[in-house]
Amino acid sequence: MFEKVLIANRGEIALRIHRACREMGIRTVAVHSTADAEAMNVRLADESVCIGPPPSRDSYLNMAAIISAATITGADAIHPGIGFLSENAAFAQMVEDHGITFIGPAPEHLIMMGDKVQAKDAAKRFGIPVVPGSEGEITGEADAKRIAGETGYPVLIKAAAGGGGKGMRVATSEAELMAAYTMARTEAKASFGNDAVYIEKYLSHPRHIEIQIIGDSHGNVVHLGERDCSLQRRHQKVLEEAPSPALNAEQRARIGKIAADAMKTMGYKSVGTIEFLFQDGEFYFIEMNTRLQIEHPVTEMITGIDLVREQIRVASGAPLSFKQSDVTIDGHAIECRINAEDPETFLPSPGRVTDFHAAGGLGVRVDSALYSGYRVPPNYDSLIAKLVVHGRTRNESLMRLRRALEEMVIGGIKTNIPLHSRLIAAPDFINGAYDIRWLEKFVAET
Amino acid sequence: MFEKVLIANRGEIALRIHRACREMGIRTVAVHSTADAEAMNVRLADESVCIGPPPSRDSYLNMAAIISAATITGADAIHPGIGFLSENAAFAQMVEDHGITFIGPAPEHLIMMGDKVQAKDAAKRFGIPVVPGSEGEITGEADAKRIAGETGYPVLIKAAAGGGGKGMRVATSEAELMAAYTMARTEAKASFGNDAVYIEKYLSHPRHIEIQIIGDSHGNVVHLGERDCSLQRRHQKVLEEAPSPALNAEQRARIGKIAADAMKTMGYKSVGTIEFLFQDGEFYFIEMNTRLQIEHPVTEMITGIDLVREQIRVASGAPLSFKQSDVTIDGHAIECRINAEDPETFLPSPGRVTDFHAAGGLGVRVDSALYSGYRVPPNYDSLIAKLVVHGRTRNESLMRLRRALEEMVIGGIKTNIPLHSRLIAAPDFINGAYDIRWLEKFVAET
Amino acid sequence: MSKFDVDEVLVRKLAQLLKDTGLSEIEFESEGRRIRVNSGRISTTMSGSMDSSVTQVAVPPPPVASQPEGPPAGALTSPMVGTAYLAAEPGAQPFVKPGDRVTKGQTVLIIEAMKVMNPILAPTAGTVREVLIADGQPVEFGEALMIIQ
Amino acid sequence: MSKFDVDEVLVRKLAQLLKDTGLSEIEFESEGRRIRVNSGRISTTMSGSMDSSVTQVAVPPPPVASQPEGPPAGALTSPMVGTAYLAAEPGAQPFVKPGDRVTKGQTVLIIEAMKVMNPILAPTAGTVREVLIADGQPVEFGEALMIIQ
Repeated sequence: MFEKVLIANRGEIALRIHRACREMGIRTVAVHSTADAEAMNVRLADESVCIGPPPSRDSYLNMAAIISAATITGADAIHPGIGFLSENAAFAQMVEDHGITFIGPAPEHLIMMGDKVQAKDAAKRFGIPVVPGSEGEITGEADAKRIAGETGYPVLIKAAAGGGGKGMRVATSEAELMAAYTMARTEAKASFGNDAVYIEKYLSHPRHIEIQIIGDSHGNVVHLGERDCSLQRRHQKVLEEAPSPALNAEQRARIGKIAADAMKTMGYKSVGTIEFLFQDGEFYFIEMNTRLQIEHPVTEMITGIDLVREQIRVASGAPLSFKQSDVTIDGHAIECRINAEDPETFLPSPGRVTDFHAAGGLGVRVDSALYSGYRVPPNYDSLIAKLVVHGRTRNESLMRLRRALEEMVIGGIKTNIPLHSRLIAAPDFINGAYDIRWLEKFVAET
Repeated sequence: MFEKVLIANRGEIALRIHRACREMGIRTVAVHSTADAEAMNVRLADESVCIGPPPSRDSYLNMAAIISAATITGADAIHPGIGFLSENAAFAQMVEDHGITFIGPAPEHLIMMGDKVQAKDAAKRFGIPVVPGSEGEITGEADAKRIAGETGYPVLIKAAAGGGGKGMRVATSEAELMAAYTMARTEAKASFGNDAVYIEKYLSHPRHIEIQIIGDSHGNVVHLGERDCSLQRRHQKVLEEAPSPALNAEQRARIGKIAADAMKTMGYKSVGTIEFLFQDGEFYFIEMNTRLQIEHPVTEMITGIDLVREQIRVASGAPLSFKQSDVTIDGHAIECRINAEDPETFLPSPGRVTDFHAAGGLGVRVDSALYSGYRVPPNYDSLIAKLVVHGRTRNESLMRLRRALEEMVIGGIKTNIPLHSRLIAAPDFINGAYDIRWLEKFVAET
Repeated sequence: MSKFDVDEVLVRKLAQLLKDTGLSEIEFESEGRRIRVNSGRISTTMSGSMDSSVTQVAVPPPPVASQPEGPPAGALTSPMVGTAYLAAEPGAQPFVKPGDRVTKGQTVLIIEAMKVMNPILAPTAGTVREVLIADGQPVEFGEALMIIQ
Repeated sequence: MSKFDVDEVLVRKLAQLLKDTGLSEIEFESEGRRIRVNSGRISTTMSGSMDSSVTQVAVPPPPVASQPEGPPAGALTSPMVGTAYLAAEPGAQPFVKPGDRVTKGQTVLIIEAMKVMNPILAPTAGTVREVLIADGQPVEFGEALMIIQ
């Protein structure tokens, strides 16, 4: 097992990883920008190294600085966390080249799943159902017309290098196709410096269902059931729950096995998530995240498995501590992402947190690096806390979430707690009757 | 189910009960003394009533004020919490006489278990193993000599009305017996206005093991395994864990069945705890607590059962929501009682809490009514927070507890957090090798 | 945190004190609030610029939980939890009404607790300035019932 | 918390004390409460400096998270994370030592990062006042290396 792990991230996820390391008796190194000198994970770490100024490109994306920090502190592994360099194959390779373990999948798997077109091809090869559409990049207008016709309208035009909704356009008929095709390419070029786009079937009322998997370096892969992340705004997840109110045991077992078998074939050896659109009983591959997910606690609450601990164990070469038959889904869990933003306008609200009081008691978990007096820097994303509840039934966890939201106090800055309170009181949500477009409508209407 | 419950208690346990009520959709009434006007449970309650000045006898022990508060607010049930009036049969009766449900056992069971001699007789009748000794009150010096002789030295002389270690004396030989007998009687008279004492076998290295049971009004009784509460100072529990490192599955099943069967015979219909001394594989009845226990979260963490929710359900006449066969023990849990006291001198340390930051993350639960700026009043006991951790193994929860204690911040007052940190680092504790006298020695030596 | 405002009554009282005592200045601080009144009498003897001022400095209060206001002066507070009645029986004349003079020990209202009627007596002789509760209203311990001065 | 109000009796008592003793000012503080009375008499004798009635009140600082100290004046801070070397190779003469004059752009030390030796140049001409790190010491971004003035 590792002696010392460098955590190349910030905020609540850096703290989450620190906690796992402390509980495994592993010493931690926090790296931070000058803006995060007072962060809780920095204060709690065994050692800390300032790696650069506030802008991410000069600090949390500064590979040289991070690897130098690992060298001077003698860390034997680097955990990249979520975002930043976590899916950067070049970084993973550089880390390994310096004789340090990268706590994540092999670089080739980061490359494979990092490009949407490659990823879709791989998914098909491994027997994962995909959204029908173009085999790869659209070669031109004629090609676009033909494929859209075969796929059947409405169709979605998507940037190959895309993400976060950039370079995405819907065409409901051939009349709209060309305009959408051109706009998508222009946006793709602007956002990713690459105007390659592809076409796929557009689903009108899908849910976002993702399967958590974990593999080790001994060929074992296990799936830990799904998470329902359909509640999104601008393609950002807002609230996640598991099990999904829309899946039955047969569907769960089927898609779980497909995902796990695919990862076995692929030889995947870390935590990962395969995201699907789910509509009318069918699953369609969206993409694979070759890293930990922000919403991983939802799965931890219903399986009792510490995903970060297990991720570190397998990275050290240890085999998985459980088999598929050991995994049981117990009760129901919900996570609210609490952001430093205006609940009406969604504008970021950085600044000093005058009061922080976390909800407590039975079945409540708060993952947050906030403390009273902490300044939320304006340089990074607005996620400041994750409120997670667990109950024996979905209704029990809904009731628990309601009372936990009443107890949360975050003073001095605006947060989206009021949005969550309204959201969980909405009949559609209480009935589990929502798709990936529901939240946008809800926000627009209320 | 109840519409509105009055919570006749204060501090973290009042908040614990409020949470259970909120999650069941039951409205809450907080009653409080003038010293607790700013308490968190008062702020969160649907309604609050000030029932008197700071001294408990005028507020939290003021039956008339509490019942009047229930009357004017239209509460249909009263939860007495822990301590104060929770085991007061006269109060329970008075509540019922006013057509309000007392959330607890029947008054006759409060009476039966409220007197040590009666309780021991009852335990024997119900087949619960007791410490050998006098059948009842010692009638005089000759009687004392004879019984001590039959029981075998060392013997313990105990006040019949006793508790908290008052009126307790050990005699290791007949030479010491008379002095001990006289002292115990004098102390008993002084402390309880009743000099009745009895004699029992003195155990040299017992553990304190208690069995959690719950019954309903339909004749069902289930046990939820044990808690090991051997770590005590001045007969006050400091840290509790479950399962006990000292029990095996056979012993657990045996004593659990004995306890549950006894409660069935007795017709007990609420939560309750039967406390035992455990030495050399044998259990000896100490007493029964006919109420919720402070350390109930330890059992909740390993069984996944919300004891307060279930206690309220059965009080409303509903049957238990689970059978004995549904109860499974999952992993290991430990609770640290965090007191506002000097960790060296154990002197109370009331006052203003300048900073409060609860530990968070996976497997950590904090039950506390503290908040930054709250004033811990000097009028009541010093328990201010319960830090509870759960892990898949005892070692996992020990590691988790260590890192959680590192994260807890309680500023402005002294707490016993440093004692807990030292305690969990002690090899004997890590090995689970401790009895009810271990902590006193540990404190004296370090 | 309370609104930033000057207690006019207090200032007038201090001004009167300055006049009566011939003091030039009184400064008083308590619980993070500070007030200073200056008669400016000094400044008349010299450069008239100096502030003949009233300054109330709001020192940021320590982040303690806001305490409830104490009862008003002359307030009769409830000694128990219960239901307050202003008359001996429904429809009867109230024991007292604003403006009435009361003698010490006179019953001014009744509080019912646990089906027992408890007469509440005037603590001092005086005039009933205000009745703060309605007939049949539930009251808690320490709640202000009426003002007798 | 007691209502914010002045003890009138106390003020009158202090005023009397001023008169009797001929003092110009009495300030009294106890348990977070403070009172100061000033007769203004002093001004008649002295050039009317108002500061006889000016008092500093320590306002508690807001509870912000303590910020890290900035680097000292003239400090050369590290532009990168790495290992600092004061000489070109083990055993060689250091690039500079305290007291040396340096020209702008002169190499004053080396920081090794990712097996690359990065020369660190003097930002300005001046004198090396102090070398703040040891040879072979790991340094983080923004860490003060030496002072050149």
